[in-house]
Amino acid sequence: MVKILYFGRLSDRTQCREETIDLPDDICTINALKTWLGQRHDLGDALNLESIKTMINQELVHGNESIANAQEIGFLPPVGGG
Amino acid sequence: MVKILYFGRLSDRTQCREETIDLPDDICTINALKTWLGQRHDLGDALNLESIKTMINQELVHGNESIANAQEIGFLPPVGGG
Amino acid sequence: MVIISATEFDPGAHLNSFMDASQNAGAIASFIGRVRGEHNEVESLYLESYADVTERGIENAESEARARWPLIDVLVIHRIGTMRSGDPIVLVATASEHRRSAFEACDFLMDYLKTEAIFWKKQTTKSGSEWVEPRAADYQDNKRWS
Amino acid sequence: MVIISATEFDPGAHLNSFMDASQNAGAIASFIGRVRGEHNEVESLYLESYADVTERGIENAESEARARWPLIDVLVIHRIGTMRSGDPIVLVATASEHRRSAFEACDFLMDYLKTEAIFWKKQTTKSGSEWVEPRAADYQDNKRWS
Repeated sequence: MVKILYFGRLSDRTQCREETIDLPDDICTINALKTWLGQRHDLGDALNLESIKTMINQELVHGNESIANAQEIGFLPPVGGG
Repeated sequence: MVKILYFGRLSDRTQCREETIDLPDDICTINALKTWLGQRHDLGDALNLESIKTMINQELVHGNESIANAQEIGFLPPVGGG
Repeated sequence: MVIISATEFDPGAHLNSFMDASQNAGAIASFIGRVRGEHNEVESLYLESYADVTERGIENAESEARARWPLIDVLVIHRIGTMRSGDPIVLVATASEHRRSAFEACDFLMDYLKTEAIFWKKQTTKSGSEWVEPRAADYQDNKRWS
Repeated sequence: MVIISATEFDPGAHLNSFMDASQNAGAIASFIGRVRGEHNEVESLYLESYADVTERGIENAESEARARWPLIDVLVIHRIGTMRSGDPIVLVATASEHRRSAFEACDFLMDYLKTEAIFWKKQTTKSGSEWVEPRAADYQDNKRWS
């Protein structure tokens, strides 16, 4: 089971801010996960945009990392507060 | 009658912050006044230092101005607040 | 100290407490950002954070500010949730012995908050809602420190 | 607005009132200067002004700030009289639509107050009293604007 978090405008597309999923066995990297979630929520390439950052267990990752040890995966659009 | 104001460290020297004086008739310019007040309060050249600014009727003056129309003359050492 | 607050906060009261806690600081700079009227078009602003990740990020920025400037204390309060026109969004206060350090560190932290802090901002006007991302000017400001 | 105050003032309360009065300002920068402990050596600080002349000078600086930056409002409160360690000496607050203007104008006004405003400052420590004039660093800061 892995918790997936969608922030900012991504949650408008997925219609949810988080979901906990039992992933199929063959979804074991970030890229595979993005494709799988893209189909599940009809997101087009929304998760694949360069501006979307990915965090595994609250740490930023850059390439096509393994998600074998992921309890929490977050997808983060460009940020900005203040 | 003219009101003379001594600010900051000048008032330590004169032992007063202000005084209202009936000046002798021959004291009619800033330089003459400085010399006269210097003697009156035993100020040495304290009023003649370049760092001391002079205001006549609350306006800054630079040279050896006439004090004919002066109601108030202030002597201001270097300023600084905050 | 970093506070992420889901409820409205009182900037003046927090600033006074901050001053009381750092009596040796002669210089306190602060910045308050709040929901603008934009000619009364903005009806509400919603801010979302990523829990501890957001807080840790701001704490790191605070550490960086403390490494760059001789600071006595730092306070960052940032709202999340729904805010209305006039509500405070952020307060940054920096206490130092000297004013230049206090000003620069405050400015630096605001640049971090505007461009790198992990918040998402949704603005609701009469014509609908949209997520707002940093302006080019914000990124430009932030580059001053690198 | 410029206030020369002979009695202690509450910076947080004044800042909150200032914010209430300029609802359209998204950005409020402020600076508070107060009597430092200097390792508890300063027993008191005495500030003297030249009545209206001091106030007019600060009002002119406020006008100059408003001419240079798009400001919505400006508040300067400056103490005179005798103060003790921890007492606020000065509060400068600037309200603008954008943060860079607010910061710069606040910084500019503090430079004016430190080097050009008509105040004289006498510091009393265990070893006696002395009049304090601006530090070289203050004059240097002030030159940034000319």
